[in-house]
Amino acid sequence: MDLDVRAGEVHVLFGENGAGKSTLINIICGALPPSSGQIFIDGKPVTFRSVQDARHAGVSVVYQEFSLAPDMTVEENLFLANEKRGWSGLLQKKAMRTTALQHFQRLGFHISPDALVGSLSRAECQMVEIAKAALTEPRILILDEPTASLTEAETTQLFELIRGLKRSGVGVIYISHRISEIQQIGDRVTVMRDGRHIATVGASETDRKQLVELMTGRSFGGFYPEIQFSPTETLLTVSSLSTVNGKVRDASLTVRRGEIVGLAGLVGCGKSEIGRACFGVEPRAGGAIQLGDIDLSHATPRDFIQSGVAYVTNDRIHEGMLLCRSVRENISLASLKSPTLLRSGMLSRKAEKRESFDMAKRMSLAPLDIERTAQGFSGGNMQKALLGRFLAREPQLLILDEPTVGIDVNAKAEIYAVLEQLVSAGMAVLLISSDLPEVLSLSNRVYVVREGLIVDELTGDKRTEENALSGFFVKE
Amino acid sequence: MSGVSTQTQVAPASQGVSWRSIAASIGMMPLLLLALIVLFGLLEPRFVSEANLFNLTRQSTYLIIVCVAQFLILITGGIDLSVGSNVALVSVVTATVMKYMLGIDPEAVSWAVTVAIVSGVLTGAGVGLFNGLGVALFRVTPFVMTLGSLSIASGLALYISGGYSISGLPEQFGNVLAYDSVYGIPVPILYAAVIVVLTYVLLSWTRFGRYFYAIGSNFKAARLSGVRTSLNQVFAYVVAGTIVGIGGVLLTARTESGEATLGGTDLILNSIAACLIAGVSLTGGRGLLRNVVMGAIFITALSNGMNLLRVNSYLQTIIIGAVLVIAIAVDQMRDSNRNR
Amino acid sequence: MSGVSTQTQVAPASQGVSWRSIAASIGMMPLLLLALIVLFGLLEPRFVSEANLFNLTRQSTYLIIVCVAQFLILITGGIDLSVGSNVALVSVVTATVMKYMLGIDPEAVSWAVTVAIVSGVLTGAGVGLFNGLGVALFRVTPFVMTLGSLSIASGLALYISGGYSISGLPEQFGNVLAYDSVYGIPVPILYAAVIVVLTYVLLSWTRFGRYFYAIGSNFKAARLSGVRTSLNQVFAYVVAGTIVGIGGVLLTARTESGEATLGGTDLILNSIAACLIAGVSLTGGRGLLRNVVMGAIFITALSNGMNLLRVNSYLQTIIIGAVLVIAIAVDQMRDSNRNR
Amino acid sequence: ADATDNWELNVKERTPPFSEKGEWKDAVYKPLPKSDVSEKWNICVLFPHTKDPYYMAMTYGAVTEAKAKGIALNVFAAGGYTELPTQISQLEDCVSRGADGIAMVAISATGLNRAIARAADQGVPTAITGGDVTSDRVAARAQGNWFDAGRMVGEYLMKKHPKGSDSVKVVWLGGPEAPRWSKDSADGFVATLKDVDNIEVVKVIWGEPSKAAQIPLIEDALLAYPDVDYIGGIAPAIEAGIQVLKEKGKTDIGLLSSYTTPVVEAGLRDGSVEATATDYTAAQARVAIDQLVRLLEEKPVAQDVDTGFGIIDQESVKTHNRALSLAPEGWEPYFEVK
Ligand SMILES: Nc1ncnc2c1ncn2[C@@H]1O[C@H](COP(=O)(O)OP(=O)(O)OP(=O)(O)O)[C@@H](O)[C@H]1O
Ligand SMILES: Nc1ncnc2c1ncn2[C@@H]1O[C@H](COP(=O)(O)OP(=O)(O)OP(=O)(O)O)[C@@H](O)[C@H]1O
Ligand SMILES: [Mg+2]
Ligand SMILES: [Mg+2]
Repeated sequence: MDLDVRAGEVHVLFGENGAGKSTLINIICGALPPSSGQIFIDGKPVTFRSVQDARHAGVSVVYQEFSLAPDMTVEENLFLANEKRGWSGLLQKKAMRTTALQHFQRLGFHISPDALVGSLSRAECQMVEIAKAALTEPRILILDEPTASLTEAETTQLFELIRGLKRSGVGVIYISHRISEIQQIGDRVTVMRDGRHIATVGASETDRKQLVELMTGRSFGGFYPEIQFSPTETLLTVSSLSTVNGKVRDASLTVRRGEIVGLAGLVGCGKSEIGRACFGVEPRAGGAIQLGDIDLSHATPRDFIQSGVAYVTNDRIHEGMLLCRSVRENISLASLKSPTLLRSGMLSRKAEKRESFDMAKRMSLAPLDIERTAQGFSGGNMQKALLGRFLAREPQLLILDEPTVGIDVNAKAEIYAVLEQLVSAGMAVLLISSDLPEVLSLSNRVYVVREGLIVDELTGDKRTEENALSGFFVKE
Repeated sequence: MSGVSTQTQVAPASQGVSWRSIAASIGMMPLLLLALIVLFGLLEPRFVSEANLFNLTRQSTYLIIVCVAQFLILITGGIDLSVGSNVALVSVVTATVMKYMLGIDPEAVSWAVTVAIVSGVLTGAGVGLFNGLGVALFRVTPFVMTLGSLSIASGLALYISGGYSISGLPEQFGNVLAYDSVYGIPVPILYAAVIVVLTYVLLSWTRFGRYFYAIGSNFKAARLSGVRTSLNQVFAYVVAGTIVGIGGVLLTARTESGEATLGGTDLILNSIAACLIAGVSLTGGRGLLRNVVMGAIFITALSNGMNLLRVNSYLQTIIIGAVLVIAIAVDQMRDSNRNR
Repeated sequence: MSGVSTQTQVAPASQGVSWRSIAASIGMMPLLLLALIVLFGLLEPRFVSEANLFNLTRQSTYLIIVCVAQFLILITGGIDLSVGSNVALVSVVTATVMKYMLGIDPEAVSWAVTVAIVSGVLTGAGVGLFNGLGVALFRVTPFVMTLGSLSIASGLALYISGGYSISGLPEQFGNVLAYDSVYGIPVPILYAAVIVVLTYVLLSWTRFGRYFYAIGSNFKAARLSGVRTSLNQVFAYVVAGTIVGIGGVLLTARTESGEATLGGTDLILNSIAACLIAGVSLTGGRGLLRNVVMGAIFITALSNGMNLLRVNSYLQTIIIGAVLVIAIAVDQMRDSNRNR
Repeated sequence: ADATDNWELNVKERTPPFSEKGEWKDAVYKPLPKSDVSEKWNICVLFPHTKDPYYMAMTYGAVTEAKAKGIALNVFAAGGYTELPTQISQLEDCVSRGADGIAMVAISATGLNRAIARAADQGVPTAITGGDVTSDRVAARAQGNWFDAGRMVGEYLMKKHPKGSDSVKVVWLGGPEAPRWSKDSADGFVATLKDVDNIEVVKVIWGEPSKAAQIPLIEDALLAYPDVDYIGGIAPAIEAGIQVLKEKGKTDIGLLSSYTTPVVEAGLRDGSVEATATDYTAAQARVAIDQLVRLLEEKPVAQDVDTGFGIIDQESVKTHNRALSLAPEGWEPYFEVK
């Protein structure tokens, strides 16, 4: 694997899930030792035995899996392993506070330094992670999917920051699965596959299609499928829903069989909470939820599952996968009570194996080894397995929260294909996503959410980025 | 980080089985046990004599039973510190009830024994229920909850027994539950075998096993997948408590007296140590029953063998500690080598 | 999450302080301790007598010291089961060295005492180092590692002492470390206070404290942020071991003899219970030193008060267990209410 | 063979042995001389634990007697009073390993009956030297009744404060609540003084039998019962009492121990302890080993021996035969005689 980064450029690393991007990053920053090969900085060979070494050499990283301690405050995390100390070795808390406030101001992030990281949303964590990496004024800044949970506004702000750093001569390595971003910010692109260098190309002279071909090694058709919707009767009816935590206020929406309904909005606008409330996870303060004729306003997640609702979380690590169990068990978990698997009170392990394998195949899981533990799979494949778990129950309504965060184009396309298939079979899908093009292209109708309120509904030709964005922000 | 890296993609149909993956799937426990038996067998031929193996199996039954219970709890991500005092309370209750029944009608021995056994097992289940409710409904961490019930149960056992051992239990009780043999196999081994088999079925062939593993592996995910987490947690603790109850009754039969001191700290620590050495994860979700059984035998055999070799008891303590640490350390290193 | 979200401080600029957030930031521990003192004070006026408060503070010093060590380990996501036998080993080593030195030169009392104290504290640190190396380098889980060293240290203590208490230590030793008073304050309290203050500084005003919390809160993140996790883990265990060593030496001075039975299971369980009741998380990363100190006082006061009230010992056992469970359950409920 | 090989002990012997109706007669127990031992017998000794001076004294008695007789002996510790199952297993292990005889301090009075019977069935005699085992298959007994330990301390008090003199108050620190010995000695003490008007046992306090655990109990007791005149109880409590009283400068409270340890004995010598009962711990073990050897050699044997208790006070400590109760100072414990 070869990679060179020039001062003042944004070098994009691009590749499928599991291509080895994060692993490469971990080697560059000293978290993992290389088996062979060399790293040079300013032409001089360096060896990093620890993250600390790399940091002294000016390498700092925004990790894909955040390097934040949830029980500590934002400020403590910001300065972790980089504390300001006085002559006595004691911490200079005042100085750190001042720096933290200035730093956030410069970055335009609105986060209290005193907040516990554990209480922040994923997006806010992402901001803290970025702020932390930028704090040390690095010479090489590595960003591993920094925008995975950010929406347009934050992303724009981040890009401003990156451009600023570029001007001051910082070399940036940027990893993203969002192709549009690559063209917006990238100078050169290195494509990786199976841990190998495939090609390095200029960002401006390569188009979307070429990139995807380089990445996957095969040609690729249209990215978003053109789904033909033929919605039938209304399945989910949410009226005047509000949640106890105030994140959702007076939300009303409907989802019909045979259509995908999207929820779009800024980070922290409460769209996740709408989805979670529609599954009984988020405590409800008022309003009603109906599935067909059944009233599910007071139902628990279990009731929802039994009435045919499935919810696929946006946090597959913490709320989704049984990491230390096999994929077989992961897929069958929600459907152990189905008559095919349960025979006179006992599990039919043969049937389970068969069903799980079929489902894995249908989701094109890779590798197709259902006895492997889930933690051995890449994020995209975990997502597929998770989706498989709920599809195995053949739900009527599928609630998807950020189903494609952090997964590669290939896997995305496969998931889209599955969605298309499901919808044509008459399933209702509620799709929550921060990836605006994705929601807009996939959904039949899109609700725009702002501060817990549903402010707009976009259908047909009105599903454009301009319309959505105008709904995101309060009109002055 | 277990056995993840074997890249062999075995589809269920394909029958290509690699030695490496077999080794990985067997784990360290059988090898460790084998090594121990070979070592002791060489050092002291009497270790592998029939009489000693007979003793060894019978001695290990009680630890095996308690380990199975501990294992169930560990799978769900909990820990049970109350196994020891649960045994004590069960023992005292069983003996007290038996004496009381015999006091009413000294002739009805079988009846008294039966009622006493049932009360004992129910007592165990009750302690389990108490733990389970605390953990599942009141969200007290298992460590604290079972630490509390450790205290409460042992206080109750002392209170009921007044500190005396309750003796004069009918012979029949000891015979049927501890000293008889069936086809040359001591009965406690049979009981332990039944418990192990039933637990195996529970864990591998019913939904509940899946749910226990799921809860321990990822509690939130289990809940979001429609698993009744609270109910299943309570169930796990009740099953574990029942098993401990059976163990307590069997121990009472073995000692033929109700003892408030039965099941001290050693039982707690040994039951946890046996599970850990068998590769059960303290964070839940991982572990194999058969390895746990071997772990319990390993721990019993270690001290049985050292007794045969006449190792000084102070030295025994030191060696047991060292073996525990070294076994786990080697397993870790093997593991991380494999992951490279 | 925890009731201990005491960390939610108010941003320096904003001066709007709500009662609710104050209550939340204080946490349950002070209230619990206050309630206990008021309750016992009403039931038994002697509880709040000067003499008893004097006793109480001195009795609690040893638990406080051990709790501080336990706390340091819990923060990093570990657990230290070896505190008890570490104390025993330290005690035996201190007394043996002192006797040996006095055997060489019976006149050089101060010298012998000094050397013995240093050896004792170093022994404690050594056990800590052993634990730390096992946990950090060999990746043995803290539970197993300290379970192993519990066994090893207690075997060693018995081996060295031969089961005897090693008495005949010079008066001076007992006086300076246990029985003297400075301005009416018994010296052990002063030592405990020094340890608490130094630990506070370590945790709140040096990098190491942050690293300990970070390691316990998210090990991987700490490593990726450039924290030398292994080094810091070892350091935490060594500091904890040293503190236990000091505690052991002070207890030896208090009993004026080296005892291999010092620090039994009670010390382990009480030290963990005090931390948990103080809101320290078993999974690491969370907890406040001052609450831990209060937790240790609480546990001591509970049994001191019951002793004064002449409560039966088995009832005491039951009550302690119940209080532990109820306190944590109430804290959990309060917490989940708050989170709604 | 050193001087301690020629010991003797005043005991009571019951004839016929083990019989409820048997008659207790005073006797002097003398060991079988080495010349009468024809074979290198192999004896197992089982103790609840070997972690305190009491069991050190037992161990000392057992191993020195074995050495004196030229037989093989092994001491096994179960690990504590909670480890009854372990002790049963150890007994079985001993039999299956081919031990010729077993001497033991039983953890439970009844819990080992079956195992003892099975040993007897295989021709392995068991001698009991503690634990009041109820089995009728026991081959020999050499133990005192712990009830007597409390009783003798009580009687010591009665003698010191005869009827009609000033009334005194005493607390008893009983140690662990479950083992037979601690329970019995507390019962003996309380029962002896129950009907004595001028001596009041204000409370029996239970607790872990370690010095560190007893210190706070005594401190609290001194507050809860500010007017006590005596503290009695297990040796660790008395050792703790020496400490606490010295620190508080209270010289008016007497300390009475229910058994002897080196520290208690030193306390007697320096005046900080008033009196202690002793069960002649070391001698008990020696008697038990001797009984076993006599049984194995088919020599005449006193099978049922009450080794009795004695009271040692500050006067008699100067003259009593220390080796009957305790291991000599500086004795290095060992647990195997080959
Ligand atoms: N500890 C590990 N043990 C075994 N395999 C691992 C380990 N960590 C990563 N891998 C494997 O290495 C490959 C590269 O993973 P890496 O995380 O670098 O991919 P990536 O390109 O960052 O993917 P993504 O886009 O999902 O972030 C994957 O196939 C992954 O399964
Ligand atoms: N467990 C929690 N406790 C308290 N607050 C929370 C919790 N989880 C999330 N929040 C808060 O809820 C807000 C919304 O977070 P969330 O990320 O779910 O929003 P969202 O609308 O789904 O946005 P997106 O999906 O784009 O990330 C955040 O500001 C966060 O602070
Ligand atoms: Mg990655
Ligand atoms: Mg969200």
